Amino acid sequence: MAEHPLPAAQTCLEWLTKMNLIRRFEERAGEQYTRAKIGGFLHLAIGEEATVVGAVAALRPDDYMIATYRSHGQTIARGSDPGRVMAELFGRVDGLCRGRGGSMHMFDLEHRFMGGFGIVGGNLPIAAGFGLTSDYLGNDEVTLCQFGDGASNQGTFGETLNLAALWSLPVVFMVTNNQFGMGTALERHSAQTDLQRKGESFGVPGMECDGMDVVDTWKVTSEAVKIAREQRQPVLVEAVNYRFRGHSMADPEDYRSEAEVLEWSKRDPLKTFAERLIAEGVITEPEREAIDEQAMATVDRAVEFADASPAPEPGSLYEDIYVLGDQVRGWYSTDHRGAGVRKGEDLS
Amino acid sequence: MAEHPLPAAQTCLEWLTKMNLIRRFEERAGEQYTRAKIGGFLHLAIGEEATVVGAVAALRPDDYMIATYRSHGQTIARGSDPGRVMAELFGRVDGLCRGRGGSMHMFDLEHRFMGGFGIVGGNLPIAAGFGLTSDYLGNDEVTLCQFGDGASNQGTFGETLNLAALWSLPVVFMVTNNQFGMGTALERHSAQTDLQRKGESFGVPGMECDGMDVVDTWKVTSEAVKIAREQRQPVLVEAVNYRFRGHSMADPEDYRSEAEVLEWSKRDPLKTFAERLIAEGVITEPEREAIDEQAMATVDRAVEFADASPAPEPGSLYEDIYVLGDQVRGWYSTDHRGAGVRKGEDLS
Amino acid sequence: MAEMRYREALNEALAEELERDPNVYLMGQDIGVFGGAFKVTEGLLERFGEKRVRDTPISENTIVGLGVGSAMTGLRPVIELMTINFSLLALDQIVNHAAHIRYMFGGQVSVPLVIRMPQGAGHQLGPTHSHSFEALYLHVPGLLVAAPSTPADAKGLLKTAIRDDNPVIFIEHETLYGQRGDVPAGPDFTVPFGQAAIRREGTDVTIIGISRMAITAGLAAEQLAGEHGIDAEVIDPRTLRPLDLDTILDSVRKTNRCVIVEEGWPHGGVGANLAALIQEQAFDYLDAPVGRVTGVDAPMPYAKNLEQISFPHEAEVIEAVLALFGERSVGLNG
Amino acid sequence: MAEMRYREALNEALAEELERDPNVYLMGQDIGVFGGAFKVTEGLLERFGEKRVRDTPISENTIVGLGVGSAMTGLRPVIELMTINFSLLALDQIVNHAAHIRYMFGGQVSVPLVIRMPQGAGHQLGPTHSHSFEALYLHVPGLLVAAPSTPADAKGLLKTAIRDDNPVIFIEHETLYGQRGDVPAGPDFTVPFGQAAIRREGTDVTIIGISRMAITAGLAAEQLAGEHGIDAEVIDPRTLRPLDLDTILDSVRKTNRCVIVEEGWPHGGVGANLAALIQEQAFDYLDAPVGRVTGVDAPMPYAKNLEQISFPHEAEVIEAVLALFGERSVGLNG
Ligand SMILES: Cc1ncc(C[n+]2csc(CCOP(=O)(O)OP(=O)(O)O)c2C)c(N)n1
Ligand SMILES: Cc1ncc(C[n+]2csc(CCOP(=O)(O)OP(=O)(O)O)c2C)c(N)n1
Ligand SMILES: [Mg+2]
Ligand SMILES: [Mg+2]
Repeated sequence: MAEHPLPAAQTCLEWLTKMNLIRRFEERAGEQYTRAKIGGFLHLAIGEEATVVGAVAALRPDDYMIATYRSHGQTIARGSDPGRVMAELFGRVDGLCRGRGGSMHMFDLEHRFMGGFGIVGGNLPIAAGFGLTSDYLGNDEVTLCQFGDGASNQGTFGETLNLAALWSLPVVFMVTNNQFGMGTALERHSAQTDLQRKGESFGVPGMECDGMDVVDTWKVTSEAVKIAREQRQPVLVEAVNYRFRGHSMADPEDYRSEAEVLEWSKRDPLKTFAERLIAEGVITEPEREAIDEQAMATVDRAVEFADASPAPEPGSLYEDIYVLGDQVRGWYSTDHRGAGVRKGEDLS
Repeated sequence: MAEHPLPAAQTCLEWLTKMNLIRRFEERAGEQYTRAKIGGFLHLAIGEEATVVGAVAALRPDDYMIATYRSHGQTIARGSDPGRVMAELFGRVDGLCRGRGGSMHMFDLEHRFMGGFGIVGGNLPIAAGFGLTSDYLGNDEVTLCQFGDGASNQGTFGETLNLAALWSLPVVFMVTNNQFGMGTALERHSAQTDLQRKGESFGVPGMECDGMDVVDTWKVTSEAVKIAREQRQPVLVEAVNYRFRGHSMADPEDYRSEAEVLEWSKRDPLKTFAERLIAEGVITEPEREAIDEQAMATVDRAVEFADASPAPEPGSLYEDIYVLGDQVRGWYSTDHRGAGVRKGEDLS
Repeated sequence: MAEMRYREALNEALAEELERDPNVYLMGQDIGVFGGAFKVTEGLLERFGEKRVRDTPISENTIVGLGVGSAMTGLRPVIELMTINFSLLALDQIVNHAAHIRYMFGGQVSVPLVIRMPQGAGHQLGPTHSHSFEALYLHVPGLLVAAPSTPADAKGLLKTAIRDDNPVIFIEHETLYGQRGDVPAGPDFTVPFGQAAIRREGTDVTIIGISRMAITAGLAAEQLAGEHGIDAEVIDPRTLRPLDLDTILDSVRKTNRCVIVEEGWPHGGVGANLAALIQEQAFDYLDAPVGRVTGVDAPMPYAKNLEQISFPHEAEVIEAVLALFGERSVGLNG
Repeated sequence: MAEMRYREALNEALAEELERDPNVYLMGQDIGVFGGAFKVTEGLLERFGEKRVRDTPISENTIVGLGVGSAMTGLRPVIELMTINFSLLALDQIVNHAAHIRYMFGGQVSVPLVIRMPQGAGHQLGPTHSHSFEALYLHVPGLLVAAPSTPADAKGLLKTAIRDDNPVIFIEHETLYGQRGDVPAGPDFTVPFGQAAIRREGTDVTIIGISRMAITAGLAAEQLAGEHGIDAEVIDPRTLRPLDLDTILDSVRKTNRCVIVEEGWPHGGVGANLAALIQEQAFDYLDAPVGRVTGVDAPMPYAKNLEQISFPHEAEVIEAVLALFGERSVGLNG
């Protein structure tokens, strides 16, 4: 991939700021996890910030974005308040999902970040559904669906690509090839390792971008989004990148060598982009430091916000299971709160 | 596809005899269905006999064959007694599956006809499992898995092709493209209509054969089987054919024109093969008639056999749910036979 | 009132709702050009066009997921899965997404989705095509589950399902499609969820019939009255989530005896759930254990004679009711 | 006897059976190089090689189907699904094929397949990762279902499962992997299916605990004895298919009271099934309705405080038992 000229200074600054914020946010989330402020699984995408920010940069605010259980960055990049993302990680009431979803299930309707899906491959059909809505309503919105190299082996991959192609749905499928599905290396899980070609069976054209380079990711994704928007058809984009951390916090990483990680870390997307901006005179070193300090401060505030947010009320446990209305007023349940049956309508 | 020279006369005769028998068998099954001797769904493959017989001819007796709910022909071609196939259709105790499976679920372990699967796409993973066994045990058996054009849209298609390629499993996947999944035409259900290319995403090479020509089907399948057997890798073969009857017995066939059916019926695989054998002097017209009479007689006997076979004993209802043994002696159940719980061990 | 078949009542419900709300659309295998495997959607493609009536490839899990995605963003999909058997392929999308998205995303979106599918035995479709799966779906919080047994309920409940903002599992029955019955006229007719129908009033025993078994229960009740002098109350819950337990308990408190009739497997079936609830809530009113009449604990065999003894008929319901009037404690292997 | 963790007991069972029978092989996501998401298979790839310990792509439905095919032709696959949540993707192959192939093909083949998978809440994994699905599997004829709660049972039942010729759903629990317990030594130790374990003898009430809840039930029983003078008998059914109903009924006929504790959803859960069976078979012996303590009827929330109140602890078990000794009929919304 050729190195592209930089976009406008303002844009570069914005991207660097976002990538920097996401990096610092995730580092801090990792820390908070070790302090048991965060529970469950925490999948960090450190090393994948260019893929996140470059891809999101190719979207309009009214486009839909959907991703996986590894999507703190996507949520923030789409515009969610980092405090609310952190509060979600803390399982607090001010979390984006009221503490219901946690790290794996972020969602922000306002910014059309449509989740955060814990089932590998489960988000592809849903992305096609967004595309169908846009098509049905005659809008020119595009849906960007990110998923992993491992997810490309799920049945939903073939089913969804076929349907999207058949029905001309405006969806960009982006496989973020970070070389592993958990501890299983690409060549041990996928017969086709050139993932941009994995849409061929379904007539879905493929493209590849350097997922370690925010400019290339943005360029290629923009092209794909343009095709989807204007030609009303799905496109598959492979973003080649690498995660620097373990799959989740509990990963001893025995499946890869330190040398390999080191090699890839030379291409750290945040570092290389910042260096390029400095080298090309877009920013100065002190400006870069200021950006980083600002990121740290934002993350500090996010942690403070999350910490100050209360845990959800126990009484909220039964809220939002159903939309209650005239027809459906409630339901019955027996549960651990002791013998006896409870009527849902009495609870909400 | 170029017309291939005919194989040895004996072989030709055998194929014609089989195709003829299958045709007459299915016609008779259709008749018996309208007389309510057969219940459930009856999916006839009239028009697809060349695909069936040509493909089976490419196999050794110890190879595995697996197909769909449309597989009377496959069962017979593999060597099952037509009487037992008909008895299965009649739901009788001498049916291949003791009357448990019916038309959609044929099975004959002795002839390694491994079913008869009612779930569209459900047989592909199972075929890969046979391939795994052969590989694991170090045998050079090959598995031939037939499924429809419609089935190629199921998630199991992509999942299985990927796995078979990744693990180098000796499986020939044959998509029998009869132009429709029920009433949905190929181009309305599959974005990729050149089905031999539908393995590309998974690096599985494709071939096409004329499924209306038994010789071509045999040639191409033999080549695929050879690759699978010797190179230990999966191959995808598209057999292009056409079903002359409705999807099942209750199909008004509004989704296609009579003209289209007529056009295809000019290529009737039984008729064209017989005519060629006569034209090339392999058989004479009277011999052809004798073959047909013999087929009719076999089918007559099959119907007689089926009709004479008793319905399964009511007491057999609970047999074969489990392999009972030392560890698992039975189970509990309540059922329609009246109030109270029954212990499985008392029933078997 | 107009007399029509169950199939026609469903067709009318679909047509009326397609007419009423431009964001309602139908999707499923062979529902368009073919008119539906059971002809429920016949004529709708011609009337509403390809945008509203969509034939899909055979990709159950993705069809449901696609429906979920479109429901999250403003449409109101009504999906037909050809039969409930194939819904196992889509269970991940149904449970992990359709049922839970609203909850896990903190109430930011809803999933107004209907999945229609027929179930049941009787047509000799054998082991892969004859399941009854009410029990599987009523287990899942976040879903609503309807199982109409009459043309009127078929129409009225389907319209309610389509208008409701929750994901609804709408279970039809293959052998009911041809049944006729009176259906109230007019596009405003709906049947609310969570209201059981008392099909027959009675004082001696409560018989609860699920899906088609509501009809079997009704026939059994007539025989019990005529031949045994037992006056049975017959209840069709109509929806299993929400469940109208009040009506059931009121009846059992009056009759003091209860039998539940269902077509599915006994272990962990609908009957088990209702029996557990009833004995919890009406223990002191019960003169005998709550009885269950279920399909047999076996895959569904193809052979006609075996299939027929694999699901309940009137005779077994009568036997179960009579047992409640015999010895109070029904013996093991009784 | 050796003390070991539940995880180690499972590992030992797998190693011994791999050793014993060359046709036993393991397959699953990240069970090899990674050593298993919960480290159950650690070291087995190194010891038995890639042929016997196979890392798979993320393709649940096909992995199970592949296992079924290989089981039909002579191998004995032991599949690990990373958690039970993902088994919904494979349910078609599990029900329509693994469970029914033997029956529908007239007994010509068997499917000696084990599917191991952990379930349960407690680690804040949220709505898509915390399901408990015993109820779903016990519903299906053709399957066997085990749910061990101790290291000894984990090992003994897993060995039995691998040696059995039927498809076995083997349900582990995420929060039990680190639990220690004594395990009888030697490769011949097995635990038979269909034999419940009486964890504590008692005369006043029978508490039945499923999977991890057997432990919660035991702890509650100690408190009941110490603080309330109630002598509870605690039963762990260990396998839900086959079910050792005799042991359960003998106990209930002695204690006259019963509470079932499970982690899953209440509607159509294990508890419902057992309550239905018990009231059917021991109606005259019951002094109070069979009680149930279950997970709440909601998706599993992530927040720690909400998660903790979403599944049963000792306090709720005690409350439910005390209720049986209070008013006999427990009121609605009581
Ligand atoms: C259906 C399903 N199967 C298995 C898992 C467990 N799991 C979580 S992440 C993961 C690996 C996914 O790899 P990939 O798609 O490459 O995404 P990455 O984690 O590398 O971003 C697995 C197997 C799951 N969450 N869902
Ligand atoms: C999972 C599943 N979905 C739907 C069906 C209903 N069904 C039976 S056959 C069929 C069409 C299959 O078409 P194709 O694969 O082309 O095979 P053909 O019938 O043409 O031989 C459908 C939709 C089914 N049996 N299984
Ligand atoms: Mg990856
Ligand atoms: Mg076809």
